[in-house]
Amino acid sequence: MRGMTLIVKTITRLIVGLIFLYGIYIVFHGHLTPGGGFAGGIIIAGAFILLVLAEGSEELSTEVKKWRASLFESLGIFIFWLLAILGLFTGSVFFLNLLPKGKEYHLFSAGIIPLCNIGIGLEVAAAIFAIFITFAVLKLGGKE
Amino acid sequence: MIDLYILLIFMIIGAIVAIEVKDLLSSVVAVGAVGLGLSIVFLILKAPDVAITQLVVEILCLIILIRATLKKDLPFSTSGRWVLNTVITIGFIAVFLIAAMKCLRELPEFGYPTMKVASTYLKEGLSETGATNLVSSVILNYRAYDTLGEVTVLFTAVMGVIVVLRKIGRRTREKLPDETKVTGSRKIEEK
Amino acid sequence: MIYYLLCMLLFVIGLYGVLVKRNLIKIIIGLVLMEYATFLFLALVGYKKGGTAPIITKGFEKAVFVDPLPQALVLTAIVIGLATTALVVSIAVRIYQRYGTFDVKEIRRLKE
Amino acid sequence: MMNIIPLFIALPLGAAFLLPILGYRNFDKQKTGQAKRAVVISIRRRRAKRAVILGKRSKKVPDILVNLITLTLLVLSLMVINRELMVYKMGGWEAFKGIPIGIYLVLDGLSVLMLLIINVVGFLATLYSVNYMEKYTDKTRYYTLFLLLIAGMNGVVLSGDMFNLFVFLEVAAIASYALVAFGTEAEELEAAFKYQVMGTVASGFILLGIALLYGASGTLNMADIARVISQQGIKGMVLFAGVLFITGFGLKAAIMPFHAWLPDAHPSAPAPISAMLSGVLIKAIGVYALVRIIFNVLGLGETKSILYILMALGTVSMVAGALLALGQRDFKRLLAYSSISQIGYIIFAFGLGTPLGFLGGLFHLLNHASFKSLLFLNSGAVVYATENRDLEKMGGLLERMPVTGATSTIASMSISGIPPLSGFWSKLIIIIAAIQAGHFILASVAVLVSIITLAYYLKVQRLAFFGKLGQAWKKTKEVPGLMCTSMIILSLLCVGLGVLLLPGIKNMILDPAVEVLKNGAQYANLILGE
Repeated sequence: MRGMTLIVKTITRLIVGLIFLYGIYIVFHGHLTPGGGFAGGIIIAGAFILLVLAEGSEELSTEVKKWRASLFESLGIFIFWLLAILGLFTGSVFFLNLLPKGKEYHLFSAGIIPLCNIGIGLEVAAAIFAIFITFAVLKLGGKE
Repeated sequence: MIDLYILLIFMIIGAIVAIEVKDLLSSVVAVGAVGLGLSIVFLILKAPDVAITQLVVEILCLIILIRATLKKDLPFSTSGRWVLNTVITIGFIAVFLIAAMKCLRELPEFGYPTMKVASTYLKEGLSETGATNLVSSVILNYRAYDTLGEVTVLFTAVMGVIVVLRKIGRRTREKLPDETKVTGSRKIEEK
Repeated sequence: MIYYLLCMLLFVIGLYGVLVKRNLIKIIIGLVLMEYATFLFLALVGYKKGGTAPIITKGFEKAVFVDPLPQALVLTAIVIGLATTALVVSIAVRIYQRYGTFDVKEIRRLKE
Repeated sequence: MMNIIPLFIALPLGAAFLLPILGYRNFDKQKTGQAKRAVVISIRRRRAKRAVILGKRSKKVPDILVNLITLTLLVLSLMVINRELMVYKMGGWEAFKGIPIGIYLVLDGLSVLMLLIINVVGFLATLYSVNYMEKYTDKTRYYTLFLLLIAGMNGVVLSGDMFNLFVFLEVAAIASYALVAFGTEAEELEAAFKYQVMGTVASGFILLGIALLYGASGTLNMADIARVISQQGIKGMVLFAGVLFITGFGLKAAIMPFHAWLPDAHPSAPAPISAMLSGVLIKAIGVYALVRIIFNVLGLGETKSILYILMALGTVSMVAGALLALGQRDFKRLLAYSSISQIGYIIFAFGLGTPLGFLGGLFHLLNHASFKSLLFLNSGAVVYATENRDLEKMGGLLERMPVTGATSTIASMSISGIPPLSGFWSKLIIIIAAIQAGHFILASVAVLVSIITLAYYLKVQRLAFFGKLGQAWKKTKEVPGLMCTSMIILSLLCVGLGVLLLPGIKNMILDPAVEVLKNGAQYANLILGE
């Protein structure tokens, strides 16, 4: 995929950080406001996708990118899985919300919910980016 | 709720356009319109979480679909429909709609859900989970196991996409790259 | 009742696209429309008249809320739908690479 | 003891999430190894070399890890045989005023039977894959998808919640779509596309049915839905949802009018996956889920119209599958059509609605898993050794491949119902049950189909393994040891499964499963308490 014009590139560089921050905000406040791991993760992935679309994918070593996205995806989902079986290790049930609930309406509350959101956010962002980059490097030729 | 009617009819028209229009790119764009309409419907139905997710997922779906259809020699969708097939399908659909109409009468009236389980979530949710976003408390606490499954589905799909789109799938005797060719054929001989 | 019926109509339009159209992308679009209809149905089932979004704000703890459970289900179903769409598009793209077309009539085995 | 239940899902999932990280290590080492060799600093070069060597050695790690995991699952599933009904409340959410608010996992007789089938065949298929999958690239991702498939199926059979069942059904289904397309040849891609379109339509129907039930009852727990349905008469809704579920799960199980994807999809997959799909998947996410929902949740076990629909669908797929199989030349395609026919037997037996019918259906389900997966593994072995699937071009392979030939003969005899083997007993029970229920014509149809089955398997044996050895196959050799091992174990199962009907053993595995179906809507009271 080729990159776009200078105007697009400049503006992209300006706003991509803001989009990224917004995604992180959505992920972290999932238990207080609408949003959460999924929406936030996709927004974070959107920041990267915008970057690739504007700059073009030829200069990137996409093979490495793909593997790295896949790695982060595995890590994110592994975090979530660990949180799930944490309950088993402490001798009770799967998916127990074992952290203290904290004070209502505060960022650090609701036990493992924010942590789960972070794991999901990482997984979803990496997953969406992996899907995108795999499609982006593909050459849509005619018959082989 | 007149706005809901308008949006639903807009979505149905969009769907018909998406199915019937010849140009593939236009049809993908029409699907995008339906998806964005759906996102607004979710807002009207007081589901902001779902609306946000639908919005971002819709954009992503569009990117993927447009990537698939963007090609200079765009093949126009041929309408090669056979009369018999269409008649059978429409007959089936008519039967389906009539049966659905009968059964939908037994649903509680629109706007008055039964909320057998959900009333517990509403009453106890904040004190039991500590999350003020009740949807979040449902997906990550009461039904967190579903969410594990959902994340797994996404993970599976990414694995699937990478697997399906890799360059060489099968090691046949001819297609082997040079260095593995030697070992590969040796392996076959050993057996 | 009418809302439910309109929603069923959307489902049926998607089904029609899948069964009758002879183009891979059109078939995928039909699938996407069917998914949308089921999401919509779930959201409609959970709506409560006069309710607000199920997010508690200070001072409004006792407000009337809509049903949060179908919303959670729709969230899950949306992500599943995205996953399905991504995979099916990747297969379609790969078929396009082999045959240079999305038309079912040109593709040997998909002819019925 | 209770904590065994989530392990069935957590173990394969954890391993599946871990495998790509291991794969990344290999990739990283190779990449840096190649890149840094250009840099002349000697220390780095040495390290890079070592990294490459390490990378080669750690290629075996996924093989060992995956086999260990599936072996553990097999042991776990043997441990849960003959236990009391267990209900596992996810996250420790107890019922609130008698209404279950969390997700329940339920382990009863029927789930135990399905767990056994899934994990036995799963273990043998992974054992077989170690050598077989050398023919394909990207083995690590193959294992990941395989484990996800197993986790999805375990999740489906253990779930006690409608929506949760749907989610895990999708995990298994999406993994299977990707696995069918694993070779990325034209034929495989087309089959996978057709399979996925049909599968997604089926999922749409199922989700719509679940949404309807939620709208009517306000709950998602299967037991709770069953209770609501028996308390308030929502007849029309239940029938409509029943038809939706029969369409949806019928598509997943490839019952006759919905079978179009199966003869393409099953032969296209790699052989161990064909064995999993035909032997297990269509039963776990098709037949099992259908039977569980129709009989236990919707309580339609007494409704004549639904039973007649099931019987009609079963008979049609039984007959048509067998007739279509008769005309096939492709080894794997013939097996796929035969699967449709045998699934027809199972659905027919459940449609009878009598305890003996349930027994026959469940026993045939178990047997079919053993011999059909064995036959697919055999066909894989033949393809592995000869790169050929056309029956007419084979011949006399028994001479060169004694293990494959012998095991496939056993499986063929079992599937066509030759007396001492397990297939005979299950067919006998189904036919007796049909006569008992007064369906003489259908019983004779079942006998007739059995004879046709014998005919086409005789054809397979005659063309492929007996007769004169073809000129091209003089140098063919038997497949490697691990592949032979899993085929031999499966053939022993084919011979020995008849044991399950002996009085002492029958009430350990088969009777509890029949009991579950016989209880029908009583299911609710067993799980929620009176």
